[in-house]
Amino acid sequence: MLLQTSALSRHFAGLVAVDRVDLAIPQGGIHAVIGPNGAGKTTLFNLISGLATPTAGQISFAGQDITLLPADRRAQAGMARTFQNIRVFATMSVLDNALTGLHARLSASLPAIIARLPGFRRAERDAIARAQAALALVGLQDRAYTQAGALAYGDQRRLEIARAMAGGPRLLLLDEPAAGMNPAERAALATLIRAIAAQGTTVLLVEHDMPFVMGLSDSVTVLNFGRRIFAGPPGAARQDPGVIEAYIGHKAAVRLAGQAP
Amino acid sequence: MLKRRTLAAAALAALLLPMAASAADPVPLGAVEVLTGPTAAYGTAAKAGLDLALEAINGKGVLGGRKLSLTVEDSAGTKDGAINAMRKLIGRDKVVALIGPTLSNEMFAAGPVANARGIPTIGTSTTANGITDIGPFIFRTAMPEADVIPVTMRKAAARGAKTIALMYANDDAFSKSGFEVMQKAAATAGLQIVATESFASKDTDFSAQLTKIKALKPDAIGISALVEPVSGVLLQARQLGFGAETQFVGGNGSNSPKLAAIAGAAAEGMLVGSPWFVAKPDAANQAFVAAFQSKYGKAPDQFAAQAYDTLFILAEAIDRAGEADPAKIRDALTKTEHTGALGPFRFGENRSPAATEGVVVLELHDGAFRIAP
Amino acid sequence: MLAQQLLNGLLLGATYALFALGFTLMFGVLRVVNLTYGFYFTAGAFLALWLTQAGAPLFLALPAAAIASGLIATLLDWLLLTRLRRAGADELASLMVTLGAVLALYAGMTAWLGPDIRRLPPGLIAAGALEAFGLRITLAQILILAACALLVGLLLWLMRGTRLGLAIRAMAERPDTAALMGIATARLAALVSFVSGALAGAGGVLIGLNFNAIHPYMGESMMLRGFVVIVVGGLGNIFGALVAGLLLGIIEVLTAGYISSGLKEAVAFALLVLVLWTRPAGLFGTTLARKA
Amino acid sequence: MAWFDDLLFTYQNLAVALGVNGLLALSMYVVLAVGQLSLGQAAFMGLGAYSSALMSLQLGWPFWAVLPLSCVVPVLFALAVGGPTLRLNGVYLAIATIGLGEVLRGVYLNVDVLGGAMGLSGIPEAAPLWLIYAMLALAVLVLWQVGKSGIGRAMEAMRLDETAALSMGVNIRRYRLATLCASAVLAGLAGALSAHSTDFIGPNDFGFEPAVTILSFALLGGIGSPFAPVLGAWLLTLLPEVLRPLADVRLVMNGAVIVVAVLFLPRGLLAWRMPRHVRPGRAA
Repeated sequence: MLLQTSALSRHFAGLVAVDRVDLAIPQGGIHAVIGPNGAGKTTLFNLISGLATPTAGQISFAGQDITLLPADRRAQAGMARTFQNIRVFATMSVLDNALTGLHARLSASLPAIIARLPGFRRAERDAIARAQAALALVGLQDRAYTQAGALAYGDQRRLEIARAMAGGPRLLLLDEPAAGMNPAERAALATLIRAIAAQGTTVLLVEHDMPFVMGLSDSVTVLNFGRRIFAGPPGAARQDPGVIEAYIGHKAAVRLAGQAP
Repeated sequence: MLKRRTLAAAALAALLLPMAASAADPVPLGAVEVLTGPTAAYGTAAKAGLDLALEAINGKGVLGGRKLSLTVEDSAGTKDGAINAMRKLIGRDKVVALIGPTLSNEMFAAGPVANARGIPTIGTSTTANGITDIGPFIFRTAMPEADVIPVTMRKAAARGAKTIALMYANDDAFSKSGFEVMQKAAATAGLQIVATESFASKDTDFSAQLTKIKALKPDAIGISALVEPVSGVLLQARQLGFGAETQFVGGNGSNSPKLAAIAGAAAEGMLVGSPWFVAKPDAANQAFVAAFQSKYGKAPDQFAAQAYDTLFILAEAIDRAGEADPAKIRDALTKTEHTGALGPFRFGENRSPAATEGVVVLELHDGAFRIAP
Repeated sequence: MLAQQLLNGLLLGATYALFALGFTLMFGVLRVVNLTYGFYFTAGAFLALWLTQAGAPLFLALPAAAIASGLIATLLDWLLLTRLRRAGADELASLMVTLGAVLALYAGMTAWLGPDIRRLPPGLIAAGALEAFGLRITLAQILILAACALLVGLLLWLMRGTRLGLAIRAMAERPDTAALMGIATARLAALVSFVSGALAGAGGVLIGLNFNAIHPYMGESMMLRGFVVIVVGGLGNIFGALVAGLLLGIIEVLTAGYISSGLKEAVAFALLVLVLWTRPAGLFGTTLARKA
Repeated sequence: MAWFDDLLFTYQNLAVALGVNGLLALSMYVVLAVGQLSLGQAAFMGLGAYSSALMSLQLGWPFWAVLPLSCVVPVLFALAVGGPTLRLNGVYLAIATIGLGEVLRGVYLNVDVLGGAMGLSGIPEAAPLWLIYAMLALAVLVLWQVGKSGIGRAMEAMRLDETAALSMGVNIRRYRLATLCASAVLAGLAGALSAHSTDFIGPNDFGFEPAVTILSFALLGGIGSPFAPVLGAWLLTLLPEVLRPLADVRLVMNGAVIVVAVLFLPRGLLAWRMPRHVRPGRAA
């Protein structure tokens, strides 16, 4: 297993956001965590990537216990992520954004940087080539010198993926990558995610859009109220009564409250 | 193109080159005073005194009819401001002598600049210890506290005080130095120091220190600070119930008409030593006070009086030197004797005022200073 | 002596709290480090000075000066900050604008009025002191304590008990959401500026009355302590400002009274640093940091 | 060339101040560049100034030995307080660092060997002007080179979005502490150079007001590149001297210029942002 969580829990003052979740993501393929809004998906992601600390439970990554490892060390270990609400570095260029994704792979010494020693130059040249390759992967190679904040919404989402991919991670975490996209963009995104998986990077994504996930993933894990209620192939999820109830029940409840979902 | 450059060069040269001094040109003098910022009150008082003296001196001129031109630059009360102003006056205005800066702190920073350049510089309000140690070109007409405070302390002792508590602002060179003098002077005058308390110049609350002192019931309280915090101390002392039985003693900072203006009745009875006071009856002083009153519509303070006399002393030294040359003016200053608003004056060995007999002890009575009975 | 020292500390702390009330409101709600705040304090004191010199009694001069200070604050906020707020500039830009403005305002005031210290006309308030159980307190000091208590109560009621307070708190929490909910944030900003400015003005009058020294830079010299109080109390927290103000006053007085008067500031600031080290959002603040 | 000597003499202190304030602005810049509102620069400067003055006055050490050591003291201080202090954010960090500065000021005022309110005077004028500007140029160069490397990208990323930077593998705490130390080096250097060119230092040179002034250098100039804060410092240092003829309204104009500049250029006078990488195929 590439990523494994056991009995992972996170409590916020009186609220259990993630409740004893077991997750097992094998090396390779595309995997999804789904669930209605407020099911604890993003919190689970934050726990995995290290932005939140678990109240209880363990996380292991590539055979190593990373429960107490800070987020930056997890990134260095080969985990990369995107965010539900876009977090590109708006005033940096597209290329510089992609280059930050390589941060964990660069280790020039201060004297080498200041004196521009050959080792530093080689590393930077190499990094730029990788960053450009990552931009090419998402189709942004022609926008390298544009300010990231000036990109269209969909392009910013793709830039986030390029930034995460630049460092060649073993596991890519995508937090609601299809949010706010139209069907054509979703289709393109699905193609991109498949291409990434085909390169050998394991993809774990969080979505609440069932159809998008069903056609794409090799396995799904369904959360409801912080608990895992299903884990298995997508086809089986569609038939699972617990999953159906969680979704229908949730929608019914929403409708009763008179709010838009 | 070439023409324009020549013009620019000429303009630059006009700005920078000293014009060949001719006999008719005014003698360039400079003064550095605090004219802006929170301590501007002292510098503006000194500038008023200087302006008044300048009018009087230029009535007949120096060196047989040459006028004085006095450029007053603002230091904004800052170290850098004082240095910049002084360098500008020396380097660009080519002054042959300087007056100021206003604050002791500024003099410690800027004095070495003038001294190294050999421009005689006279502090009019810099009373801290060590001012003239900066170098042979640094003078002061300000009476150092070391000469004034012992007289005041003797007066307090003569009035029957046996014990004294001392208070001072510990973040300002002038106040700290005055306090050290007070410590020595009190001991010499036979007063027992029962408490020593400090505060910051900008403080408005002194209740903790005063409450502590009150429990010790000293006969007298000596305060070394500028007039604003001194007034604050007095006002709060009265709030805390200090009465006329406690003799308040001030340093040079308290010697200002502002004491009564700010502290009002709370300042009644305070003793202050001074080289000067507004009601000093001699003719020179009365003429100064009347002239100041008619020009500015208010009574002068000590800072104005010292600045006023200083410009006269400098003018006489220039006459004595025979030409507007800094080194000759320096030497002439050491020999100059002048009788002005402050009384008879000459510089002593260490370029501070030679005589201390001019010191009078004043008492604040009905809102005005009078000679302490 | 301890009782008198505690009373001294309480009174000093009340002046700090009085100064900080409007500051914390302005800071907490408008999210602007508005360095012009000290100027409204000065303005209030001077306005009251002129009014009382013209013969107005204190109970008229105080509210009039407060209202006028509030109007000045609203005007300056509109002049200096609306443009930046609309452009979505970061808070450092507004800090810089208010810094420049306050430099100009103090310097302008000094150039216009002179740097001299002024005092309110004598007899404006009875000079006597009450004495009981060996403790002394003057009428001006009682006025400060009463005003401090009254204003804290009034502000707490305004913030917690009225619809307006609800809107203000909504704006403090989430300015963009508040705008979406139909709260007129521009008008609310003006109102908060007015209330803060008026509080500063009232504080200036009362503290000027107590220390009897009114000069252009009087607000400036309160700013550092003001910062300490609103940060320790938690930004925007009225009750926190009161407690932090009183604490600071008492700590300063007790340090001066029982340790050394020369160390009073060093001790007060060392405690400030320790508070922040152990409680990074102040004594009563909740951390605003939100993640992912 | 007497007029030239006079020119040098007149503006010597200004020239020193321009260099020193440039270094101070850079000291502010390095912490602002990672999004930290740390206002300890005046305190670091004070540590550099006092420690260097003591080494010169009490121990009689030569200036070339004093200068590097004067950077060590502020760095040690930064390391000592950095841990708990750098957990703070925004104004909380600002006020904690100001508080630390005030504590140090209390120490200067109360410790006899530091001169108390009288400060320290008679410090040898051992810092030549060329050295000050060489240091400034070196600092700009280093910050420029570092800015266009992975470190510069990580710093900019931290400033823009700490969470995202963390997820890219940036060790936020290490970067925060390292930039605080860099800030301490630059300010300590500025302190030692300034103390050794003006003869006198006092405790009030390093309090709250200087701290705010240093912040305003960087904010007025901008933080898009190391040139911007230096420009801001130079403008704010020159402005009061240029406005000298205005006499008592010069400080009013000084403030008004700042207001207008920021209102119309909220991102600083020099809003240009340096690229964060070396373009391949180009010289550094």
